[in-house]
Amino acid sequence: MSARNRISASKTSERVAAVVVKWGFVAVTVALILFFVITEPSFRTPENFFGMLKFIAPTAIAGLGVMLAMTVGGIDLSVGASAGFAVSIAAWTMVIGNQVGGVAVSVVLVCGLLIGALNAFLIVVARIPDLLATLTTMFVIVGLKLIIVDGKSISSQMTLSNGTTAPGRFTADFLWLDRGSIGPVPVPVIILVVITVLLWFLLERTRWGRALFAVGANPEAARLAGIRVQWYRTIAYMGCGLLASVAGLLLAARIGQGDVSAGNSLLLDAVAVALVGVSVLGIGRPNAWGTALGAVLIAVMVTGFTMLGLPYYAQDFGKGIVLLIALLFSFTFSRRRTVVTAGSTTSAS
Amino acid sequence: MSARNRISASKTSERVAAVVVKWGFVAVTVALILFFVITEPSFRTPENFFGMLKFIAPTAIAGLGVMLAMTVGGIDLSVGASAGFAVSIAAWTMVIGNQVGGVAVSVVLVCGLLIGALNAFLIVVARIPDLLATLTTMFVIVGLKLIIVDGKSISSQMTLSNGTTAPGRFTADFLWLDRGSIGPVPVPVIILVVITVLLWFLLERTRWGRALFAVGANPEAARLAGIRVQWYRTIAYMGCGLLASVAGLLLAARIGQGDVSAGNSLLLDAVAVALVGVSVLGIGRPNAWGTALGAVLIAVMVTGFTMLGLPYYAQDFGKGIVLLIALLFSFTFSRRRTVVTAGSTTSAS
Amino acid sequence: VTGCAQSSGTPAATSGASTAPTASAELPAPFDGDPVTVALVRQSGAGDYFEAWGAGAEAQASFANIDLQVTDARNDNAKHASDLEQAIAAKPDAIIVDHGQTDTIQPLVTKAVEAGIPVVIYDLALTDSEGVIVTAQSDKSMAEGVLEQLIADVGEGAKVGYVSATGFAPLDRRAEVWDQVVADNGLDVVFSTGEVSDSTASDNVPLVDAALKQNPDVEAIFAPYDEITKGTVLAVQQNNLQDKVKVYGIDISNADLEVMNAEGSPWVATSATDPAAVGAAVVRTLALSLAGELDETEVLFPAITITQEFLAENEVTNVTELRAAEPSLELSDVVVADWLPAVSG
Amino acid sequence: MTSPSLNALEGHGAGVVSLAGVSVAYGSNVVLTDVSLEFRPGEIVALLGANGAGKSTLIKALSGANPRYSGEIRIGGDAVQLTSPVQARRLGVSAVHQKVADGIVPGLSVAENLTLDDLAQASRRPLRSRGSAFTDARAALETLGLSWSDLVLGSDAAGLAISDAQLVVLARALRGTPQLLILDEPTSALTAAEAERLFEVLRALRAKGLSIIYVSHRFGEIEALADRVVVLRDGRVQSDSARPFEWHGILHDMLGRAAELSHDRGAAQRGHEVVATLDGVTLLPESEPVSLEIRAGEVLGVLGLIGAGKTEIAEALAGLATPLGGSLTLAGAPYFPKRPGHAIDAGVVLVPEDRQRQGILPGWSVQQNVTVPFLRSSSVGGLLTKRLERSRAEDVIDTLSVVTTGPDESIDDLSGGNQQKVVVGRWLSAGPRLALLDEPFRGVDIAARREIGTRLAEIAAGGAAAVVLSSDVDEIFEVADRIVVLVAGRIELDRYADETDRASVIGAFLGAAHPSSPEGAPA
Ligand SMILES: Nc1ncnc2c1ncn2[C@@H]1O[C@H](COP(=O)(O)OP(=O)(O)OP(=O)(O)O)[C@@H](O)[C@H]1O
Ligand SMILES: Nc1ncnc2c1ncn2[C@@H]1O[C@H](COP(=O)(O)OP(=O)(O)OP(=O)(O)O)[C@@H](O)[C@H]1O
Ligand SMILES: [Mg+2]
Ligand SMILES: [Mg+2]
Repeated sequence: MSARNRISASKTSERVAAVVVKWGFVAVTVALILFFVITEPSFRTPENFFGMLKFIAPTAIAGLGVMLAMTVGGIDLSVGASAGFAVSIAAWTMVIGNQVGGVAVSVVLVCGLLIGALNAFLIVVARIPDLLATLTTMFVIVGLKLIIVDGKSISSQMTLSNGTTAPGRFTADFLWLDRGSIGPVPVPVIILVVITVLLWFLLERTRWGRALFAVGANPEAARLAGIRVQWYRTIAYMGCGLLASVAGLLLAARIGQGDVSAGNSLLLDAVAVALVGVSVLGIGRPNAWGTALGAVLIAVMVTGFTMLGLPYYAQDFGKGIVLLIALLFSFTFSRRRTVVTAGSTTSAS
Repeated sequence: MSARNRISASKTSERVAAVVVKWGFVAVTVALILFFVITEPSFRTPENFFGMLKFIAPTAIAGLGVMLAMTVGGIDLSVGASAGFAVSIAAWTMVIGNQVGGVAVSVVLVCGLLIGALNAFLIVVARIPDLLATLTTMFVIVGLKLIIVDGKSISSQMTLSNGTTAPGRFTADFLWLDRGSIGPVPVPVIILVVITVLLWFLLERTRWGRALFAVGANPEAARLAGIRVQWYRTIAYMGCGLLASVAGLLLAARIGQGDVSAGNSLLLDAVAVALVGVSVLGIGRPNAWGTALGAVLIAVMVTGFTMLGLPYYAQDFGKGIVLLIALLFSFTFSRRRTVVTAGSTTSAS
Repeated sequence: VTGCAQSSGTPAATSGASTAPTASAELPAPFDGDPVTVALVRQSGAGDYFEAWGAGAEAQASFANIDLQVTDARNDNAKHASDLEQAIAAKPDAIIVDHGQTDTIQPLVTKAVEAGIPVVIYDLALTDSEGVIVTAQSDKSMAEGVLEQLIADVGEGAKVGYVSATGFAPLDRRAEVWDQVVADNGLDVVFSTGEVSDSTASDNVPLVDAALKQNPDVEAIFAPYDEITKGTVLAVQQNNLQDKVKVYGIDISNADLEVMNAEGSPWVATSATDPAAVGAAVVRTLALSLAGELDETEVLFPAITITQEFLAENEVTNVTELRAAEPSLELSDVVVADWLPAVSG
Repeated sequence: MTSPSLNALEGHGAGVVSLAGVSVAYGSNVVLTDVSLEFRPGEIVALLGANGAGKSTLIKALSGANPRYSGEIRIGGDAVQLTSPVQARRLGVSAVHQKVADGIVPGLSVAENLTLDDLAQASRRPLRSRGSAFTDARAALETLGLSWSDLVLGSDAAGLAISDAQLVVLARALRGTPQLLILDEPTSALTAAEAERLFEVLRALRAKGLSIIYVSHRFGEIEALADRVVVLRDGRVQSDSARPFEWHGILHDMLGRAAELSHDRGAAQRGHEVVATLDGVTLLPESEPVSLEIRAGEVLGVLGLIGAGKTEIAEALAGLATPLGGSLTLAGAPYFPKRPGHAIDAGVVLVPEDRQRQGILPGWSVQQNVTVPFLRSSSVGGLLTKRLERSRAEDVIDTLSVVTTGPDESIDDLSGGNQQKVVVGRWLSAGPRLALLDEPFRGVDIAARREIGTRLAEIAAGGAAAVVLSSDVDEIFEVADRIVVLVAGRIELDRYADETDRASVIGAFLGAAHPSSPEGAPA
């Protein structure tokens, strides 16, 4: 048993630093929430609380997708495009294809998996670096979507190229995805929570989750340990595509038509949220709760700043500054590398 | 040389593969140019040739900035924001501050260096991972710009808050940055070529360039080799900020007013161009000519597709497909895996 | 609220400072007590047009003792829906919805009306506007006005180009007028291009540039959105075609006026409302309705066509001067009351 | 040379692993040619060969890590095509590869790293509880006689010192009781005591009927452990001999020329001029200050266990870290190197202990790896000069006989030992005033070790000082004129090599560390 264990010898100051790193980001979020709760009466209503979560749910879900790609050491820049694709495809299926919501959901989810598979193919088989591969997919998917819908937003009663009126419309069951609620909890919030819990469980509690991390942290070690590296990377990108299309479904249900510009603004926020998730809670690797928390912070800022009456551009600035403070807590005040000497001496002798 | 040294005797097949990897991307570009030259008479005029280069110059220059950040193993997501900041600041200096073009250029370049220094500070001193740090800077800079200009485009003759009319305007010397030409060659093209040559020379021929790459390849080994790692990373980010602001100057001179939306769409193209640059010519690391060539490919595609009469959304698709083909040549058919280090997501701990 | 102080640089407030109108009567109920809370739910507040529109609305609101709670979806329709939903949940005294997609906003407007909240919409097409006050600047009249000028300038059967994008409601409405005019006058459309992006003005330059290289003989270009118009003008100048090609745009701002007035500018005519005046008029419509003094349920703000010559003759270089030269832009006799003069301009 | 294949016909019994005509090529470069061998149960086979001979390549083929081999591999009589590490392990072949970094997943806990294979096993329950991982991890450590606290098991494996990381990888390989265990230089990152413990484990496994392939450049270990010695040279089996080993012949087979196993350095040189001093320097947080004189004209060997503070001495002098207390001098003047550049400018160079992390620029050519610390002297007015770069690189390749296609080959394609030669060679090529070498012999073959030793002696003779820091007694005796033994940040002994003997050095070295240790000196 080693006596030279630096972890056990950590000083109080180090422990304080560790607490700051672990909870600093959470503290910033809580402080901001408290501030708005005190200054803005309309902030503290339950409607607002669920409203914020509902508003951020698509971003958070897309962010969770990016997070999944990050577990295997990659990133996915096509999530915004995939979500936008989902919006148009859902609209196309229901409005022009005259199908019910369930069919639209299935079609969209399959498309999401296919986009994920395309990314995986480019990265795993064609060996194109993830940033480049997913950037390319982004262009292709956006272009494909616009070609499919002729660059137009699909709405009910629109005139088709053959002069007839589109037969279908967004069905009520589909719109329920956004407008429904179970008790006081809106459906998108429930979906977000379920996905977060599932991903947390998958990543932290199952061997598949640990294998995903192993692939991301050291693919060669994972390969030598017999983990099917390529398979796990494929799964991660397909999962990411699936989550992006779920985000798109929620957007489609919210917008109620096949808005061509939907999803455009999703990418940067989704990536930001996933990156922030890495640092939140001092975990230092992609994780589900951190990502969700990062999304909540953005929602709180956007809502709170709006209530304060700040113009949109001051909100950008505020977002940057708050992000900065949170990052300073997570990185700058954290100790450098922890050295563990597990015990180079043997115990038996 | 020792007798025990191995001899390399590469087979023909390997040599063919190497040629494909080295020239595949160039071949795609040339093929595309030839196609347009043959099908579109107006494509083959010298005006169009210089026009394309002129149009892509800001993107290419910002891409060269990203490339510089990539040499030290980082990335810069704030280039678009920095360029936009430069546009507004240039307009502010001339129109509201009533200064001449030279002053505006100096102010803008200093701002670019300061933004670069901010990025460097966050990454080097505050130890925030580059993707996160530059994303934060992006938000802060965009917000700051809009606060400075009250969210408005600055144009000459605009009425100021005190009821007077703005005293200045974009001066002719400043506009010369876009509208001037030396012989048949427009000024932006000259600036682009000069910057490309300088960067190529710096990176490939001088010891400072080698040191930058060493920092990117293995910072710890570079530090032990006596290279001032933090210093070189600072330099790279400041250089990137400077180049982004040069891109912004060209945009400002082109638009001729302080368009608030300028620069917004620069980021993705700049990153794409820098990433593509890594793979072009089979070099496998960030490089100046590859980046410039990537930019030219984008210009050729946009111009050619427009002449073919494709709507803008079909162009996105085309861009994606051509990019894909080029990437397949560079990565999939290459024997060795190219290492693209573009941004770390997790902390050093 | 705070935006008011910061918007002092806008033409609206400046004019307010110079020709400060005063009310000739006390504010009636409900404006005579605590501030009336109104949610202004905007699809976008970015860009010169929307900036000025918002500033006008704010100026008028503070005059009428209205606390304007502004949300800006930044062209994200999903956020627009969320904003409206949250606005309804906050139970304000009234809601103004600025722009938006029909299918997105319709159910929420219905919800608001059912919740008893007065709703005013601006430039938004509803399928069911029962109980809603509709205001609009008429895209149709704007496009018709400027295209009339185009036909007058180049005649029937001319070679023309079109730079716009699809998928954006106002642009789609202008496109309908364009298609009609093309058909009626036998125009020869030699190219159609254009896009709306995060940097619309500069991103359209290469597209139009390529189109012009291919069709240098085009006589007129219709670019029905000022950001696109600016990009088009740059491309024309870049090809040295400003003497041969005329550009027709829509909308007006200080920045646009600078471009139109520039030496040899090809931008010969535009059709416009004064966004600040319109923003203020929308707020006035709401105020009159809350005070029970509004009779109509639909208010349209007329557009005027402005030509380069008009600007030169009247030496107009910015929006303030334009307003002076063309007072009808100020909408000073549209939806006003003795207690509620037009404040924006 | 004795031929073991007399028993080949009996080799159809269970547990025999045999290779017939196995070849491996990287691209067009054939590095393993027609290798035929047999490994029987209850046998430890030492695989020897110079750096770049193809040992690791052979092991990768045999363990499924490189499926692109030609020829036949039989396990227990059945011909198999090895396609992946999992499959190899299922067939009873388990390997510990040369690069420890290839075996550790940072970000996962130490316990998870110990049980990493479970992640790939479909038979395992998908749910991972912390408790069961810890139990499994403890069981794995038990095979090496180790017992680590939960705190250590639960912490991030990224923080493991290299020797502990090596133990993790070893413990993992021993799980699930393989038939054939392959160890590629397992002791290069272990201390003598840990190595000795490993040997006991290996002997016990042999008694249980395992066959073991053991790669090492340390002949003492092989003499103590192996039943057979197989020598590879240039990718071919050169000889295959049983006990008693005839070392002279084995060395000749390895190197293609005569060489001696033991190396007589002759009289220890005594330097006089003091180059650098440590004055009251505190090496470790809780240790007393030490003082040390480093003299020109002699090679100083600092011997100490891992954690004794050797690296701290080197880092202080090379400007990597400021010592906790005390001061330094160089050439009689106070010396405060704030960063490695200062030290290099002052003629103080350091060969770092972790080649992969601190030494090599991956993806770069041999030449660029050689010149990276000397960019200024390789350039004229900032412009890099190809000629200067090339001559320096060729110089390094020649003096240390680096096996490579030339200065332009990627460093990644060199064998481990040759990479180490490049790193050592580049630092010595500068004509330093003080050369510090932290564990410089990791993975280098006997010939290269001699060459490095000779270079150090030359450097010392040329009026400079050389310091070798090592945890291996043999290495220290081979190169050092003067020996300093460091224990827990304290100097326990400081003698010229010819004024002391192995017994007292080992006594100082181990005695203080294990006051009650029953173990003898490592072989
Ligand atoms: N990935 C690779 N690509 C090309 N050549 C390689 C590659 N890996 C190894 N080689 C070459 O194969 C030869 C054998 O290497 P190998 O690693 O098997 O040597 P080794 O006997 O294990 O040496 P050491 O004692 O230094 O570990 C070397 O010449 C090496 O340069
Ligand atoms: N008191 C200590 N507590 C915990 N860890 C320690 C302590 N002293 C040293 N270490 C760690 O042990 C490792 C080796 O220590 P150090 O570098 O001082 O030893 P060394 O004698 O150079 O050993 P070697 O170079 O053989 O690893 C380092 O990672 C160091 O940080
Ligand atoms: Mg080896
Ligand atoms: Mg050490």
